[in-house]
Amino acid sequence: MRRLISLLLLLIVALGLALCLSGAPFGARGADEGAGLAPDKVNFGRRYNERGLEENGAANIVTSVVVNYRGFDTLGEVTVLFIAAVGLAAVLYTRTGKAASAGAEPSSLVLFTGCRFLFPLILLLGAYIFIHGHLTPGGGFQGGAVVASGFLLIYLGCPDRKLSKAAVGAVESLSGLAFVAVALVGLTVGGSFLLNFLPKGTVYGLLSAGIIPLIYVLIGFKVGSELGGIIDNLSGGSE
Amino acid sequence: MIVFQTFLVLVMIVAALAAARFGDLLNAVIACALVSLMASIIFFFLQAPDVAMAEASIGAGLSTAIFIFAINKTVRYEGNEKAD
Amino acid sequence: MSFLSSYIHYVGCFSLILIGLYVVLVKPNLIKVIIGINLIDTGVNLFLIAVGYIRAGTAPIFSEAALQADKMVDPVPQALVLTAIVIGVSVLALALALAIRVYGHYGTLDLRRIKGLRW
Amino acid sequence: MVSPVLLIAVPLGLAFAASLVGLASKRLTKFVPVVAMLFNLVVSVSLLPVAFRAPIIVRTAGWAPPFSIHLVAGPLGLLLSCLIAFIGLLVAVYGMGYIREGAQAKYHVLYILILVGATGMVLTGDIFNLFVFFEILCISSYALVAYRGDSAGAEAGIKYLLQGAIGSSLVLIGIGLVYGMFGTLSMADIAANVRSVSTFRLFVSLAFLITGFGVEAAVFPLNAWLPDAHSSAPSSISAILSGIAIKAGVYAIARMVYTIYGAQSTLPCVAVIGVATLLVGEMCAFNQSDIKRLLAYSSIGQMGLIVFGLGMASVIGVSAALFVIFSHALAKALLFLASGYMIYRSGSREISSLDGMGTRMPLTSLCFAIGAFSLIGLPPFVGFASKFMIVRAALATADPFFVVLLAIALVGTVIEGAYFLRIVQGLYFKPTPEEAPEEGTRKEAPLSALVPVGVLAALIVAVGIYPGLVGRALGPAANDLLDRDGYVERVMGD
Repeated sequence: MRRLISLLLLLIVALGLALCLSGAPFGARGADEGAGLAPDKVNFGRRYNERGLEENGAANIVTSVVVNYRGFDTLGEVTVLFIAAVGLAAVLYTRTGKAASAGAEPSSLVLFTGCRFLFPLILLLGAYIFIHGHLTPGGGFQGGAVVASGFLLIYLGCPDRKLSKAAVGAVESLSGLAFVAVALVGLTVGGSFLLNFLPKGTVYGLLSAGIIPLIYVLIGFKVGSELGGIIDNLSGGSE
Repeated sequence: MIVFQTFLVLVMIVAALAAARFGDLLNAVIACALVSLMASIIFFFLQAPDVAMAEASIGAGLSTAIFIFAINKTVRYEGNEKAD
Repeated sequence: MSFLSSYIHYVGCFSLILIGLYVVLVKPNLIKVIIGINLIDTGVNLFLIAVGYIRAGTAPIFSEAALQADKMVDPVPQALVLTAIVIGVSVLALALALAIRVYGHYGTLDLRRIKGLRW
Repeated sequence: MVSPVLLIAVPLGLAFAASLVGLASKRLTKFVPVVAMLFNLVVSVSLLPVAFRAPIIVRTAGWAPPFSIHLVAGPLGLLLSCLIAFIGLLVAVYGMGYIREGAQAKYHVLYILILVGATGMVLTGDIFNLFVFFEILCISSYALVAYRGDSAGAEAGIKYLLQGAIGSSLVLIGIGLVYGMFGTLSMADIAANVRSVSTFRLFVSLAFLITGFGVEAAVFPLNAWLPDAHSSAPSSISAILSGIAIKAGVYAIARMVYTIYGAQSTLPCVAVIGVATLLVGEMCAFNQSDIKRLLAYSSIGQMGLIVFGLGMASVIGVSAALFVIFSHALAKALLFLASGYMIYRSGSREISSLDGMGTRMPLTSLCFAIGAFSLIGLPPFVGFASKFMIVRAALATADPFFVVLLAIALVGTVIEGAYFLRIVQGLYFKPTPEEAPEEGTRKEAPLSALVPVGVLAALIVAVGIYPGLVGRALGPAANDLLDRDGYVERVMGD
């Protein structure tokens, strides 16, 4: 019965979507066809593509959108991740906080050495990704995730090494505070939250695009430490 | 090119069905990672390299790890119960 | 062929969403349900990106002078999807933490047997 | 003039700072939410007169609307943000003493963030930004419902999370469809262009958005999570969830239906859903023996009343709905806060165990009774004024359809009266149960609980006697919601 109702529900949803999209062929707003999904209206995407480079000086328009035009969303987004990290720790909180590493068996020498060798390289890669976020694909989120996967590797390869919870918490709080502070500087300098108040520099240069690389590096630190904290919380304290 | 993309989409759908079917949760999670990986390649073909990188590192990498930690702490098989 | 090039991505993303919804509605196992939610998330992300695609477009990144702005795909859905991916992984992590907690209390992940709360 | 963006940025910064403070000194963290909410209250109140003259449009990143996210601090947004900050401040004071177990520093951080999410939702003028703040609100409430880590909390948390996650996915699909149709995400810009798209496509996207936000707003078929979540959370969090979180969901739906889509034709349907929600909520509440579950079901009933008021689509109807939002937020926060310590005292959530509480905790019981009377709608409490306004609005439509619905809604109110009066009778006129611990001794709740409860009770009485204190602000706020052309003009003309 429950299965039948579910399938019926799914069918209705699918039908509605199919009908809705039947007039909207994929990728129609191309150069070869005039009309499409969003004909001659104010279109965010087109404007950002046309003006983004001169307005923000970042070669990667997606970065420009993420950090500047829709930077407020991004602030909310790192907050969501922050909530997940804090909430996870609150949900999995146990009063005793028993040491989990007692039962962990040491990994083999090859794995241990390999991890120790790879870990700095992964961190380097992550840092490269978020520092070059305004020039190449990638940025704070991707770089942060790479950094977190480095922590994951350490957790798997060297179980006796633990992330310091205090250090992780300090990094995520400080980078979050710095994000808000940079945004507020924009408010005081130019009267607008998240204003790109620094000089734009030359396009394609590493030091270009004003506050965008600065904020993306902060996001990288924040995302890396939060995801690292999530991994640490979920993996530790097993029964 | 569209043929290749169609192939990717089909693999993705099959992997999603597999993730829905498998009784062994570990296999289901791996199938789920395959879905994310295929989605990431499709993102790349749709000219969204930023999203492709994020999906590959977060969707296919970290989510899978988080899932495996959770399965490690609970049960591995769908119908299986802890006998206590 | 033109049907394929027009619709294949929509077919893919809505198959994912529907499979995910099916798993959420029908499967009793908690981790399986969370897998379903993960599938829905991936499908929704694919849908958003497909909305912003332009046929024969280029990535919205100026890497060489020859690139034209009007040939680039829409960057906004990509920014939205970056946000959505991160939100998805946050929900996922919290859901699994709660699942671990539930398992600790009830010794099972079967939603039909987790019924401490009934009116 | 301070910028309204500070209402979001400063508490957010304080939340980040709070976990840093928590590393240094565990005792200091509990003051951070109080500081944050005090700041929000002061700023919102000081901005209120300005916003009543003309809405404050805040640009982010310096670009004019619609080309970046903008906040629209209109009368409605600021009024709700005042309410959020006020309830948030009182509950934060309550939480300082009430939360004694678990990871306390994390509780306070999450507590600030849940309010930041609600504030952001009512202030933003961008549909995806609304979704992001909605997620902030939802995810922090999932974590807080399960905060105590007991079996009921974890179960309620995971059920809430699963339904909420599906809801957010639906919202995201809706946003994708909207972006595909209009190429824009600014609410005003969408509202200006909404007539250029076929009705069917509009309907599908609106259906996705309403269903998604409806999960959080707990309208009738989507409210399965609410009784579990509201009753299993710590009492302070129940107060916030009932008083504020579900209101934010309703606000999102109202914004979609009125301001963005202007979909007046769906409204009779909305009114019917509202009345159905009301009846289901009140009838389930009548059968409860668990006090917090009863309060949770009663919240569903009151949500039905709010949705009914919104469904009337007249200025007076929407004003009445806003008044119910206000009165219910005060009364339900008061009831949850008072019942928190009564449960703590009696050691059980059964209603029968609260018998004779009137002699054991006289002040708390008095406040509880005031809250209950206000919810029933007895004069001279604020609930009476708000319910009376709903009645007036329904009669003013002069439409037999709404009058019949109103009659059904009043039946629901009678049921509500029955169960609340039963509880109050138990509080005062029944002897203390024999097995109660420390029977008969008088011991009040601590000061950190009595002050918020007392302030709420005083406000309920004060506004009940002079409804004009709030009533004058409601008309412009309702206009803010209903006047689409004005909204578009003010945002885009900036």
